[in-house]
Amino acid sequence: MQSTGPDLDTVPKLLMHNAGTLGSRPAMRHKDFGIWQAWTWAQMLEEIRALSIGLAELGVKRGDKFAIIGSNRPRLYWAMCAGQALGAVPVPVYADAVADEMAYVLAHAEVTLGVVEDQEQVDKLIAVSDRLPHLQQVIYDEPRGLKDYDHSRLMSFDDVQGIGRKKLVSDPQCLAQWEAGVAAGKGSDLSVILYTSGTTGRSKGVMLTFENTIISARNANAFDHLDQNEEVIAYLPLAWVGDYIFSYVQAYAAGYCVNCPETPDTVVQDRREIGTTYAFAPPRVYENVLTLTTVRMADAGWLKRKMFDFFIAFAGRWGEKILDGERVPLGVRLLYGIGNLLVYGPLLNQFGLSRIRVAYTAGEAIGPEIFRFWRAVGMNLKQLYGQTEASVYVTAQPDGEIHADTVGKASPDVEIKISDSGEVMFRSPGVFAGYYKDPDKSAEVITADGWVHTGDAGFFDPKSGQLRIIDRAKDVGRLKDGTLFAPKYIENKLKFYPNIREAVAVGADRDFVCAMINIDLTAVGSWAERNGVVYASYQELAANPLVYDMIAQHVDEVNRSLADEEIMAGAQIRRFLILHKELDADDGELTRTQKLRRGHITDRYSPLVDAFYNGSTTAQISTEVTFDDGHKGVISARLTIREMRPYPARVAKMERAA
Amino acid sequence: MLYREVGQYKSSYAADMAVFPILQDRIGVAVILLVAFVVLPLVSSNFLLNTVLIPFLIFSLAAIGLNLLTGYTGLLSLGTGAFMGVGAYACLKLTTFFPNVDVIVWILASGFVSAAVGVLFGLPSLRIKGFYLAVATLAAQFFLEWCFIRIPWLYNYSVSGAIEVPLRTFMGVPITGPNATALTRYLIVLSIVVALTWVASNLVHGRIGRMWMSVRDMDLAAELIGIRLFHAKLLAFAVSSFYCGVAGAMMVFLWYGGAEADVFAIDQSFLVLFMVIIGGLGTLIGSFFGAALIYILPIALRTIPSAFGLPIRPAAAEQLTFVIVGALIIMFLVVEPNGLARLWQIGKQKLRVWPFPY
Amino acid sequence: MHILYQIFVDPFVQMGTAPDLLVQTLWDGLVAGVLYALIALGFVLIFKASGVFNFAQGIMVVFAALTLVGLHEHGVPAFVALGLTIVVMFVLAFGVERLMLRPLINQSEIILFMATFGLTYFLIGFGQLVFGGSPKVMIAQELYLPSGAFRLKGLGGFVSLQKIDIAAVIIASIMVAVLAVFFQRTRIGRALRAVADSHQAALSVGISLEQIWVIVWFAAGVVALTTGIMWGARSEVSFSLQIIALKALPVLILGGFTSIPGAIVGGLIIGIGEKLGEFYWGPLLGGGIETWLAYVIALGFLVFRPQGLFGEKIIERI
Amino acid sequence: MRAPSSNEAALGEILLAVEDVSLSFGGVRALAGVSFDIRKGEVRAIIGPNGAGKTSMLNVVNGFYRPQSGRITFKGEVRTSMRPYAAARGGIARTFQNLALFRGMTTLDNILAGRTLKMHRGFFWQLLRHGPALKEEVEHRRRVEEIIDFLEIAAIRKIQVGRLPYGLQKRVELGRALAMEPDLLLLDEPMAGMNLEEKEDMSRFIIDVNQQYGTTVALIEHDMGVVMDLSDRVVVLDYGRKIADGTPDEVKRDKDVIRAYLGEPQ
Repeated sequence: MQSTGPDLDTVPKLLMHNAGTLGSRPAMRHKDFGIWQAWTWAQMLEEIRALSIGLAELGVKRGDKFAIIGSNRPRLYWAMCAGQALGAVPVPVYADAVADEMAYVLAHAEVTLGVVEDQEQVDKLIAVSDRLPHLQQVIYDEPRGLKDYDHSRLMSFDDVQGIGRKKLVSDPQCLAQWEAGVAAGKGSDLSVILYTSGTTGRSKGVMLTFENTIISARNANAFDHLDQNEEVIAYLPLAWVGDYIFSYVQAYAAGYCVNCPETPDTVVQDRREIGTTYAFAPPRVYENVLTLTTVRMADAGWLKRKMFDFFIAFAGRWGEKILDGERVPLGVRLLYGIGNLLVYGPLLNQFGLSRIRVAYTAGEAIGPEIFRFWRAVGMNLKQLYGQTEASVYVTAQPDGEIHADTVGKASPDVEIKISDSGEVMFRSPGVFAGYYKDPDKSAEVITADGWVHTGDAGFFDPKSGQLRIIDRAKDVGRLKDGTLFAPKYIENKLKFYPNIREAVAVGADRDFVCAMINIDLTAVGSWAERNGVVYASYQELAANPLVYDMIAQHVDEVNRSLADEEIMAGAQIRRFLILHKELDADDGELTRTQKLRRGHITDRYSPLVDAFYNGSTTAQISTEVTFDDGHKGVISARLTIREMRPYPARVAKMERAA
Repeated sequence: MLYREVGQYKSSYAADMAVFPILQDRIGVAVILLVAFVVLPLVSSNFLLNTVLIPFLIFSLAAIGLNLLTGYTGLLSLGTGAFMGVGAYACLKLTTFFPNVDVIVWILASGFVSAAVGVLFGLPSLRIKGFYLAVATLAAQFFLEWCFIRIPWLYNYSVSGAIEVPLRTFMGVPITGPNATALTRYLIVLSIVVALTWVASNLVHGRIGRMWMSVRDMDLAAELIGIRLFHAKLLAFAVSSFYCGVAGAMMVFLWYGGAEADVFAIDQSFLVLFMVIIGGLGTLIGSFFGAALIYILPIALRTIPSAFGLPIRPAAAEQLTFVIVGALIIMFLVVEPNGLARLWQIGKQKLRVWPFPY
Repeated sequence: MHILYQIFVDPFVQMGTAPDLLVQTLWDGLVAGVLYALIALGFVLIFKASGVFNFAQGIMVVFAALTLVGLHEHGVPAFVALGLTIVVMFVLAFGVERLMLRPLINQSEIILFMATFGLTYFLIGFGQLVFGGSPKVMIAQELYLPSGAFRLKGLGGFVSLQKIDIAAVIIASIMVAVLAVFFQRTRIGRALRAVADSHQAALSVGISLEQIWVIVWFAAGVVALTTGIMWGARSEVSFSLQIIALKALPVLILGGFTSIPGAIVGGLIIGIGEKLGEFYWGPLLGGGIETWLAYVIALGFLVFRPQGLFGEKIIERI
Repeated sequence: MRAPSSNEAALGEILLAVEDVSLSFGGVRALAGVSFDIRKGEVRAIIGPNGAGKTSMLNVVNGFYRPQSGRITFKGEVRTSMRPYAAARGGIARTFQNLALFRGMTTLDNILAGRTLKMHRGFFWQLLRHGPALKEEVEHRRRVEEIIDFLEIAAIRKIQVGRLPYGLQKRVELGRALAMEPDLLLLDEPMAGMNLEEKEDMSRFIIDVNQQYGTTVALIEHDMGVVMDLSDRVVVLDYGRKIADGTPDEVKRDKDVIRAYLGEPQ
C-alpha cells in the first residue's frame, strides 16, 4: 500500500497521513538499553510534533537551515521531519567529519540551529563556533557529560520536546496552527540540502525539493513492490542521499519500519535480530561480509570446508538460474534445497539476510564474483546507479534481468542519453533544484532543457540493453602511446580480491600503468596467522615479501584478464607497490563515502609516483597522518616496488565487454 | 544449522530475560514435554517405566537439588543420600499420621522436613568451606544413616527395619503401594519433576540464583555487594535439601515401594554427585544429562551383552560396570571438565553459528 | 537428672571401677587410630605434592591387599607376591599420572577430586573382576606376621593385646620414620617439599613435576599396601573396608591436609575417641555411634579451629 | 578541565572520618594511627609506595579487616567494625586491584548482582519469577542498562566476564559497584595494567560518575598523572603512616612525600 495522492506532497504530510492510516504499526525501532524500543506512526507523530513546536518556540521558521549531526538514531530523523514541518531545511552532515570540515559546510549552509547526537559533536561545534555566525542554538540527544556546559545556547532534546508539549497544553490554538503550517508546505519547497563530498574540491550543497524525493521514492517503492511490511536497518551516514531516500522518504512513502542499530559496531547483530527485508549498501559492505565468510570458513574443519566449497560451487553453477526462476533439472533443485538447508540458508541467516526480498548495491562497481556469490546463495541482490543530483535513482535492474557488469535500465520516469563525448546524462522528476548558493555550477551541470551531466563515462550494453559505467569521465585518460587508461576499471579488478582493500592506478600521460595497493588487514591478517607470518603492525605486514608475492599473483591475474580485453590490453600493470598505511578519509585520501580522492593521493604520494617511472626499486615516503583522536603525526617508510611482466594482447573474446 | 535467529528481536526486558529466548529452543522444550507426557506413556512398557524412566526422573531431581548447592552455590556436599532419606522417612511418618491427606502433598511436604535438616547441617558452612565442608556433610550422612537404622519409630517399628509403603489412592486411583501402576507413578513423578525443575529454573535465573553464583564465584566480593553469605548458603542448603528430600520420598513411594536404610547410604550420595559433575556443575540441563548417563549407562551395560546373546555373569557385569563407569568419569573429566552440559552448549553454539566454526 | 548422670558421671565411674576395660579400649582405639593415620598419611603425601584430594586412597588400601592375596591364591609365593604387588602399585601410580593427572593439569581441585572418584570406581570394579568379589583372608602367616595375643593381667582383670596389633603399631612407626627420613634427607624428598611449597619453585630447581607425581603416588601406594596388610590381618580383605577408609577424612580435618604429624595425631585422637565414645557413651544412644562419632568430633573441631590442629591460620587477602 | 569543583568539595560535609586507626597482622604492622576524612562529593586519592597500607586502609573502611584500635565514622555514625555486607548496606561500594568479578556470570548478571541490595521481592515470588518478581527484575534491568550504556559495554552484555579482556573486566567491575548506587565508591587501582587509551576512558568514567551522580570517590592509584588530574585531595601513606594530606599541588611539593617516593638521600 502506497501513501499516494497529490495532497501528500511533503514528508510531514505523509507523517500525518501515516499516523492516521497506519497508526498502530511500527514506524521506527531503536535498539537502546539492550532492547528494541519501538514507536508506532501515531507515537512518532506525537514525538515529532512536540519537537517541532518546541523548535518553533525557539524561533525556527520557514526557510531556516539546520544541521543534523550524528549516527542513525530516531531522534535525529525526527528532527529532520520536525524542521520540515515548519518549513525549515535540514542539512545532514557526516558525523565523523573533523570539526574543520564541518565548519565549512555549516558556514556555507548558514545553519542557525544544530541537532546533534552527543558531547563529541557539541565539542566540535563549540570548537568552530567563531566561524559559524548564524548558529544560535544547539540541541543534543545524549546528555552525558554535558551537565556542566554553558547552556545559554545549548539545550537537550527532551527539553525542547518539553517546551513543545507544554505549549500544546497551554495554547489550544497551537495544534491547529502547527497543522496549518504543515498543510502550507508544497511539493516544490526545498526539503533538504545534501552536501556531496566531491572527489575534488570543496563539497557542494545539493538542493532537493519534496517533489524530487517523494516522486523518486514512490517510483522506487512501486518498482520493487515495497509496502508497509518492510523492515530496514538505517546504518549509512545520514548525510548520504541513499540514507535520506531509503531510510527516510521511502519509509514515509511506503509506511515501512526503519530500525536504528545499537552502535555502529553491532549493525550485523542488530540486522540479524530484526531480519531486514530491504537493503541498500555500497559494494564494500557485501565485500566485507564475503571476506569475513571466507576468513571464518578457512578456520573450519576439513569436512565442513569441503561441504561448504562444494555447495558454493554448486550454487555458482545453478543458484542464479533458480533465483531468476529458470527451468532447472529436478536433481539440481533437490541438491540446491539440501545446500540451502546446510549452507545458503544458515549463511544468510548468520548475516541477517535471510528475509531480504530486495537488496541493492550502489555507489561503486561491485566485483562480479561478489555479486554472483550473493545471488547464487539466494539473495536477490541487484544493482542500481544513482546520484545525489537525481534523488538517487537513475537506473536500476528489474527482477529477473540481473547482470554483474551493468547497472540496469532507466528507472521509472527517468530518461537517459549518452552524450557525444560518452558521458551519461539523465532527465527525471528527481533532478535537483541546483547547488546551494552556486548557480554557476548548477548551470554547468543542468542543461537548459533539464538534462543532468553525471560526469560518468558509460554506454548501453547492446545485449542486455542496460547501462554500463566505465569510470568517471574526467578520470579516463590515455597512456603516452594513446592506449585507453580507465584507472577505476583497473582498480576495481584489483579490489575484487579480498586481500586487496584499495588500489590506486596511475598512468595517464605516462608510458605504462602502475598501481599502489592497500592490503586488507582482516583477510591478509588471517592468511598470515595461518601461514605463521609474524607481524606487529599494518606497516610490517604490508612490507612482508610473502605478502608481496601474494599480491603479485593477484596483479598478474588482473593483467591476464586485461590482456583479454582489446581496448584494455595495453593498460596492464607493469609496476606496483604496497602502501605502508591505509588510505583514510581523515587524511583526505578518501571521501567520507570511501571513494578515492585521486588528485590528492597522487600529490601526497608523488615521491612514489616518481619512483615508479624513474626505474627505482625502492622509494622513500613520509606522510602526515591524523590519528583517531585528532592529533597528527608523521610516519615514514621505505617501500619496495615490484616489477610485473605483461601478457601479450590476445584476440579479444568480446562477448561481455562490447 | 537448525537455528534461524533472524527476526527474533526482543522489545521488552521480560522477553530478553526469558529462560529460553530463542524460538527454536522453545519449540524443542515443547517437543520434549509432549514426548514425555504423551508419547512415552503410550509406547512404554512397564519395564521401561519402572527401570528406566521413573528412576531417571527421580535421580534428575536429586541431581538438580545437589546442583543448586554444589554447582550454583559452590558448596560441596556428600550428604545427598541422607537428605533423600530424610525425605523418605518424613513422608512415611506424615502419611502414617494423616493417612487421609493425599500422599502427593506429603511427598512435597517431606521436602520441607529435609530442608530443615539440611539447614541444620549447613550451619557449619558459616565457618568452613571447600573439602572441609564436604567432611561436615559426611557427618550428616553417617549420623542420619545411623538414625534411620537405630530409631525404629522412623520406620514405624516394622519387623524388617525397612520402610513399607502403604497403599494410598488419589481420587480412587492407587498411586502408591503394590497396586499402583507404573504409568500412574510415572506421570506423577514426571509432573513433580517438571514443576520443580521449572521452579529451580526460576530461582537460578533471578535474584537468588545470582546471589548463589556470586557466592560461588567469589564469596568475598559477594559479601561486599551486600550479600549475607550465611543467609545465601543456608538458603542453598534448604532448597537443595528440599529437592533431595522430595526425590528421596518419590524414590521410596513411587519407585521402590519399600526400602531399607542402606538405600540412602553414602554410595547414593556419590552417585548423585557423579551425575552433577558429569552432567555439568551449575546447569539444570546437566542434571538430566548426568542422571541419564550415570543411571542409564549401567543398565545399558547390563542389558546390551545379553541382547546380543553374550553370556555374562551378573556379578561380572556389575564389576565391569564399575570399571567402565570409573574410566568414563575420568575420561569425561579429561575431555570436558565442565560436563555434558558444556558439550551440549558447545554443540548448540556450533549449530547457532553454522556454517561458521565460531 | 538421670540422663545427665548417665552422660557426665556414669562413664567416668565405669572407667575408674574397671581400669582394665579402659586400658583395653584405649589400646583398641590406639590401633585403629594408627591405621586411620596410615590411610591419612597416604592421603597427605598426595595432597602435599599434587594438590589432589585423593578419595581413592581408601580403595588403594583394599586394592593393594586384594592384589597381594589374589596373587598368592594363584600360587605365587608370598614374598614374590609382595614384590609383585609393589610393582602393581608402581604401575598404578604411573598410570594415574599418565592417564589422569597429566591431562587434568591446571583443572580446579574439585575436578581432580572427582577424577579420584572415578579411579575409586575403576579400582573397585577392576579388583573384583580380576580377583573375585568375595572376602579374602590375609596371608599373615606366610608373611611371618605374628598371630595370637598377649594377655596382660592386672588392673583388676586383664588386657588382651593382639600380636598383630603390636606389629601394626611397630610397622606403622617404622613407616613414618622412613618417610620422615626420606623427606628430610634425600634429594627426592627435598624436591617433594619444594613442590609442596610451589610448583614454580620446583620447576626452577629442575625437577620434573611428572616424576614427582609418580613418586608420591607410588609412595602412597606402598603406604596403602602396608595398611592393607595390617588391616587385612586383623579382619578380612574386602571392599567393605572402604567405609573405614573414609574415616581418614575426619582425621585429616583434625590434622590438616598437609601435615604428616597432624595425620598421626589426628588418627590417634579419632581412633581413641571413637572407641571410648562407643564403649562408654554408645549404649546410651543404642550403640553403633562409631559410624558417625569421628565426623562429629571433626565437625566440632572445624567450628572452633577451621585450619585443623597443625594447619596455618588462613588470612584471606583480596 | 574540572578546576572549579575542588573548592566546592572542600566545603562538602564529612562523609567518612578515619581516626587513629591501627591494624596489624601478627607482628606485621599495616596501619599505624592513620587519620583522615573524605568529604561528600569529592574525589579523594590515597597514594603511597608499595606496601604502604593503602589496600589495607580500604579493607578497613569497608569492614573486611577489623582495626585493633581507632574509630571510623561513616555518615555521622561511629562504626569501628562492621561486616562487609553492612558496609554495603550503608552505601559503600568497592572495586579491587586484582578484580573480584563473578567470572562464571555474564556482564549483565554481574552488574545485576550489584543490585541485590535494592531488590526486595521475597522468596515466594522468586520461585514463580512472574508477576512482581519479574517486574522487579525488569525495573532493575533498566537501571543496569543505563550503567551499561554509561560505561559503553553494550556489545559485551551477554558475554561471560571470565572471557573478557582485562580492561573490560575492570569496567564491568566498576559497573557492578555503580549498580549499588553507593554514597562512597572505593576504587583500588582502577587503572592498574591498562594501556593509555583504557586509562583515559576509565578517568573519564570516574569523572562522570563523580559529576553526574555526585558519587564520592576514594581511589588508590599509582599513576601520579592520573591522581593529579582526577583528585580533589590526596592522602599519602608510607609504611602504614600518613605522611601528607592535602590538594594534589600541596602533596606534590611535600618533602616527606618526595622522600618516600624517591628514597632517602644518604
